[in-house]
Amino acid sequence: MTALKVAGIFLTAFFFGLTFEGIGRKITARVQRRYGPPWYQNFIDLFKTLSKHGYTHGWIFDFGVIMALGGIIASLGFVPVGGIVAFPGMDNFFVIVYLFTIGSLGMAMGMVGTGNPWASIGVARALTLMLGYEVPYMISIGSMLYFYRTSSISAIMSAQGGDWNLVKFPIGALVALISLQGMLGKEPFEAPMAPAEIASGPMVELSAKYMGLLMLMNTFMEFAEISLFVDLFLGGGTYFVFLLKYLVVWILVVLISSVLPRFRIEQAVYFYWTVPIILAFVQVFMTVNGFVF
Amino acid sequence: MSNIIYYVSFIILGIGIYGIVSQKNLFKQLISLSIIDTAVNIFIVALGYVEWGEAPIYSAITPVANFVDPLPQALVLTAIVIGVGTLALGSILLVHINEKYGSLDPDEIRDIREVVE
Amino acid sequence: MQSLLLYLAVGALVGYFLSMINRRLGPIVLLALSLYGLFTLWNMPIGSVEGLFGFEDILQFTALSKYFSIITLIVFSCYAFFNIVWISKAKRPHAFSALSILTLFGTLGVFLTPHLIALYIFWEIAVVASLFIVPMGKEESKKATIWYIVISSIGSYMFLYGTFLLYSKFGTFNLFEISGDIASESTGFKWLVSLLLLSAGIAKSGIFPLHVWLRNVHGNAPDTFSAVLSGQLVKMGSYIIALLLGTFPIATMFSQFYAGVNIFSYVLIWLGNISILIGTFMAIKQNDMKMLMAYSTVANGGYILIGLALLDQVGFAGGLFHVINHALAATMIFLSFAAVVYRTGTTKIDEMGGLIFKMPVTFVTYLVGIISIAGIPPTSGFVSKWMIFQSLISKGMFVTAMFAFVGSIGSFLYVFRPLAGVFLGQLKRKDKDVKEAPMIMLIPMIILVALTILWGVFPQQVLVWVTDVQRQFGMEPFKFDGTVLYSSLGHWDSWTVFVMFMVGFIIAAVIYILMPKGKKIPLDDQYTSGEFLHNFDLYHYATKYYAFLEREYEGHPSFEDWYTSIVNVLKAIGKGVDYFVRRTASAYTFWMALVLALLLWVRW
Amino acid sequence: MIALLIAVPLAFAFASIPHERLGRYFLPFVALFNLVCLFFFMEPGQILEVGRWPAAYGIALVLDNVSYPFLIFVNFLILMMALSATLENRYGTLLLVLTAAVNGIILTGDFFNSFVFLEIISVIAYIVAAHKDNALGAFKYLIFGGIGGTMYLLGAVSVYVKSGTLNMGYAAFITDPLIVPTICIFFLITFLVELKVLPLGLWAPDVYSNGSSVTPIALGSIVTVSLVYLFSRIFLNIFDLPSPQLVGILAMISIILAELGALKQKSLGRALSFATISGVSTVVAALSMRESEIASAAYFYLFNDVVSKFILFTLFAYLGERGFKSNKTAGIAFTFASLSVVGFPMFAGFWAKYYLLKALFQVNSYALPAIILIAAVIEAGYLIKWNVELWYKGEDTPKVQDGEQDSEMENEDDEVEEDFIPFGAQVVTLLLALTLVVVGFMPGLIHDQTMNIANNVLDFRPYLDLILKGGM
Repeated sequence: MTALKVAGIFLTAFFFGLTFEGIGRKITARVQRRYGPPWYQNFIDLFKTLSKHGYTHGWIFDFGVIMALGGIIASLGFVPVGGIVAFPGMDNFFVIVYLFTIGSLGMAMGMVGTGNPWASIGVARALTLMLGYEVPYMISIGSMLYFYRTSSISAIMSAQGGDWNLVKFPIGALVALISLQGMLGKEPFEAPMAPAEIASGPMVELSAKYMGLLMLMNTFMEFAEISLFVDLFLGGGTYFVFLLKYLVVWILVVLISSVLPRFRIEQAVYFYWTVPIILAFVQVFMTVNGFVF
Repeated sequence: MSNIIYYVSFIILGIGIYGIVSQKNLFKQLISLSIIDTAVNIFIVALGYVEWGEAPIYSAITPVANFVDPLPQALVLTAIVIGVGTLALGSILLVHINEKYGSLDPDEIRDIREVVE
Repeated sequence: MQSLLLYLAVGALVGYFLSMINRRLGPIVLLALSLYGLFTLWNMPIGSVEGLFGFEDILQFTALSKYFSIITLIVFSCYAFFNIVWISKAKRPHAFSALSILTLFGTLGVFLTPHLIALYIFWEIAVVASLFIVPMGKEESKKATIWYIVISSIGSYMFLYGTFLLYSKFGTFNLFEISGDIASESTGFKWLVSLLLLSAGIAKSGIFPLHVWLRNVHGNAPDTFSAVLSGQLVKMGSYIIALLLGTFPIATMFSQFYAGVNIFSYVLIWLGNISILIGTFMAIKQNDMKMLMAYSTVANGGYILIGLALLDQVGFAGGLFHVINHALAATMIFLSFAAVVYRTGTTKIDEMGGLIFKMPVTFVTYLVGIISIAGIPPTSGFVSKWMIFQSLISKGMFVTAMFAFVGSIGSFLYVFRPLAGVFLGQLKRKDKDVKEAPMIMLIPMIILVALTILWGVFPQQVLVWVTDVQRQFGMEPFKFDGTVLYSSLGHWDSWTVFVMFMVGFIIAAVIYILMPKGKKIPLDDQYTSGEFLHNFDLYHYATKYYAFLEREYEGHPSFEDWYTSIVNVLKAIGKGVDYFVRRTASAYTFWMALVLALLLWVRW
Repeated sequence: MIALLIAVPLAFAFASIPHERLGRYFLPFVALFNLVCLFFFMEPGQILEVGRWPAAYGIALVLDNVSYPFLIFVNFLILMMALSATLENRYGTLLLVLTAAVNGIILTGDFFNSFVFLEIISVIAYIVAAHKDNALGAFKYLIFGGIGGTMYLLGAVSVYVKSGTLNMGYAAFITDPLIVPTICIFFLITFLVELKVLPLGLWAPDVYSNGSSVTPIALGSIVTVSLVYLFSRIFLNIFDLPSPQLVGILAMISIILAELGALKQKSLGRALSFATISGVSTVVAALSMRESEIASAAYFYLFNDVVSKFILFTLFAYLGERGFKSNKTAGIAFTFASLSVVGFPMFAGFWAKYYLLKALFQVNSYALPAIILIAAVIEAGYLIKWNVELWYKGEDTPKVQDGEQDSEMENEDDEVEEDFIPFGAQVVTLLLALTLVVVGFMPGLIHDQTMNIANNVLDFRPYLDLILKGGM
């Protein structure tokens, strides 16, 4: 049963993740007054890249790519997708957050293993940005864990009932949303990739199959991160309700990213450590003292 | 009246201390030390003095006499010897210092030493 | 225990003379003794009491002793094993081996006795023995030695003062006998004694005001000895902290402050917070890989202190668990560094690069080590971090949690720096002929890797030790069932996580294998933005890796400088004294004498 | 019989005058003779009335439970020095006289007699201080010491004037208690000068750091021990220490200032001199508490300090700052001694500090332990620095920096060639280092003795009974 659920989560992430990404590209294009690719463009991209012969820079490069995808897949299995909860009770928030980092570490390792300094710079920036967004994010989520006396995602999801945490913890939700923007690497927190600035950063040496695998990883990662947000703040819901909520959040993220410019990396960190952290502590103060709506 | 000798010794002591404190020249310091010695010796002898006392020598003339205390005098004799020894030793040291640095002024000596170091 | 300590004491001499015959014999003696010790202490029942040198009942084998001795002996076995080859590069092999054995003797003694004076003696033996190993390192290690001895002395003498304070009150040096009565003393006394005793631990484990020695000492000590310093000697400090916090009834001694945490623990937790902050951010900016890990030790010392000071079911267990994690990880990392230095001869990150293809096993050791330091599953590092986080969140201590998060995420940054700079990237031309470290060096590293992963997936064995300690201190033991770990905020299963990890990895691997194979190209076949490059040594991004972040806190205060300036002030006073000494017997001295005489005259 | 301890050295001193070189060969045998006498033919509880004058009128030499161990220790030190030091012509004679004077000052039970011995010691000390062309330092000592001697004379005479006797026991017994503190202040100033408590001990660093193998040992070890004995005799046994708190505070300031002075020093000799000041100040501070346990610990501390400094100064005299590369044995002795000074376990120094702290805490004295430990931190800092520097000297110094340094290094190398440690000094330092280790494992050896001294020194009655032969 667990295996089936896990498979279900993977398939959902695969199909809807890629679909929504395609929709996102379309929306961005439209905001920028372009026509944009079709919604299934990402499927085409993925299969095309996967089917080509690429170039590899040695075993650490290969290993890094596999580790990146494997780590993300592993953590995705723990994320509840609407009604589908593969490991009830065991979907501990910290386990998921730290499992994610395996994927990130794998990617970072593989990309730096190419020996291209652009990749190194990109990874350094990505890690620095992580130092920015993770802290307020974890604090604001932490206040929810404290309130519900559980760190299981599914338990929090079901404990919300009709009242979304978005309403109960508005400031926390805002902080999480800002952090989400950074996690997804969307503008204004796009410095780690920055195609025009550091030649796409970590991806600079990727070709064919490797590019495809990392695209897949990126999709899964986005899916898991937004799912977490939906589960924690929007009450999850049944499968299709969940996807609807997911789509709304995704479109919001895409819209924000499509109109904003890019922060320099230190500006981003500075920003995260001032506004969202203060907001997160406001939320914590409210939660600890019982001001939960 | 008999106390006057104490005052004298203290004044000499004061002169000695003043000498050590104020004089830069090492030899003058040594002399000041000697002065202090002398002052103390005078003081000690004075302590043993008895009003209208006589020399503490037993003889047929003085079977029962008003003797001064003989012990301080003996002590002072010893102290004087030691004082002289110290003075002599100090002078020799000063000769050595003068040979080495060519001066007995501590400031000049210090300058020379610092150059050496 | 008695016989073990005796063997070690004798072993130090034997090791010295045997290494005169062949320098490799010294480490072998140490290895044999460590393995023997591991075997004896592993099988020794908790609660054994023995005498030593005619002192009755001076050695007591508690659960805490067992836990820390096992950590120590594991670290020392690996260190000794590694040294069998490495010793050929040691400057004074005989003294090095003998002092290593003596260090083990001292630290084991510390763990085995509750008698505070005996503990102090063993403590100082360990300090002195390690003290004379440190200057066998790099050029600057001579200066580092001074840092080491001064900071260590500050800690241990404060400990001694506290010990005697206790003695003057209770008339005994046995810690366990004192612990019952101390709660009824005055508040000031309790504060004073607790802080004095703990300061030895604080100095040794590199907690904030006394953390400055770690960078110098770990960074400059002989390469393998840094592993012992960071993996083991620092844990002596954690032992003192755990012992005192566990033995003293801290909870009833001090008033509650916040969320069931008493004020004293709170002070300690704040020291831990600051250590994490300093350790993390200073580690991020180091270019010397050993110094980087030294600051990491500061940060991890902070974690351990926070965990222990929480003094609850989950947090205390987390702190204890973190001790073994960090011990193993730091040993692994420093041993892998030692292997790198053995081959390349430098510790500067930006003087190396691309060693992964030359030294793959060393790289894997380092990788697993940093995964454990960063607290990523499936290594054992995650288990303890999870426990500490759970405890912090469940108590609602969000400020501390913030520091813990910063330290945790910051650790990704700093551990990645040597990874990228030393092992990944372009291979330097001068390192073209570098070979993998010798087999003997690799074996202990592989053992440590295996242990870290084993205890990450199956943490039961360590948890049994940890919960034994908790039971002995009368705490509610941490709850676990097989590989499932429980806290008040829910549970997780390390085995499931591992299985999922493997599943994900297999899926990825299958996709990878199914798809067309890539063509292998050399590292200098690169996207170079259209430039033609002659020197790929320069095409390696390692200098000022986090320049953009470092810039943000460039003007930070440096405690090293502050302490140096304090010493300078002291020296200035000393210079004043010396000024008077160098004058002739003249005015001031005599006025001084006269004033003195006057003071004496009026009889105070 | 007791008088032999004084008479024999003096006799040999005179005998050696015509033959300059003989003195230094006499010295070890005389010291050995004294030791043998002490061990086999004498025991505590003897008194000798010089010239058969009854004690209260004449000079009495007293060998009691306090002076006996001190005599053994001092003669042992003299023997060691005789074996280890390089004695030039006439120095043998001088040191023979010193032996006589030191034995005399420990034995005598008469104030004026002790003054005479003190002055003899001082005069010899000035000469010894001038060793190695150090006349300036010696002159400074002479001025300080001269004043100190005068003060002692004033004190002794005051005692006589007020009590009518110079006998230590009897004078203390009958002197008006109101006037005693005033008299004691005269003595105290002498002791502060001679024991180098800092504002008055400013002469010491210049004298001790002259690099001689005789000066610091004769003055810092032998003379210091005998004066500590006299200090305890006068202030612990027969009189009360005037304003003990003030003395204690003064000594504590002295400890800290001396350590800071040592911290600053760039030359080992001066650093060691300051360390000596600090060590003796600790003893004075502890003795000023007038408590038997503390006094016992203070004597233990003195033992450790004197023996360790003996080693350190001797090795400094022979090796300078040239490092132990060519002489590992010396290095080990040096390291052991410095570890013992700092008070690391396994050495005598640890037990000295242990007993001292324990005794101090028992009487609820908290300031001095703190001072001692702070001093130990500073001491650890600079002594370990010197150890590390000397052990690793010339190992990884950069080869060529500039011409000047180069030539300096060459000079050093040349000196190493000439410079060796005499066999006697090697054996002695190693032996003493081993003593420190043995005492470190068996502190009872010394502690029983010091306990015995301390118990006796704080009890005036037995001394009075002994010196007056059971009462008037």
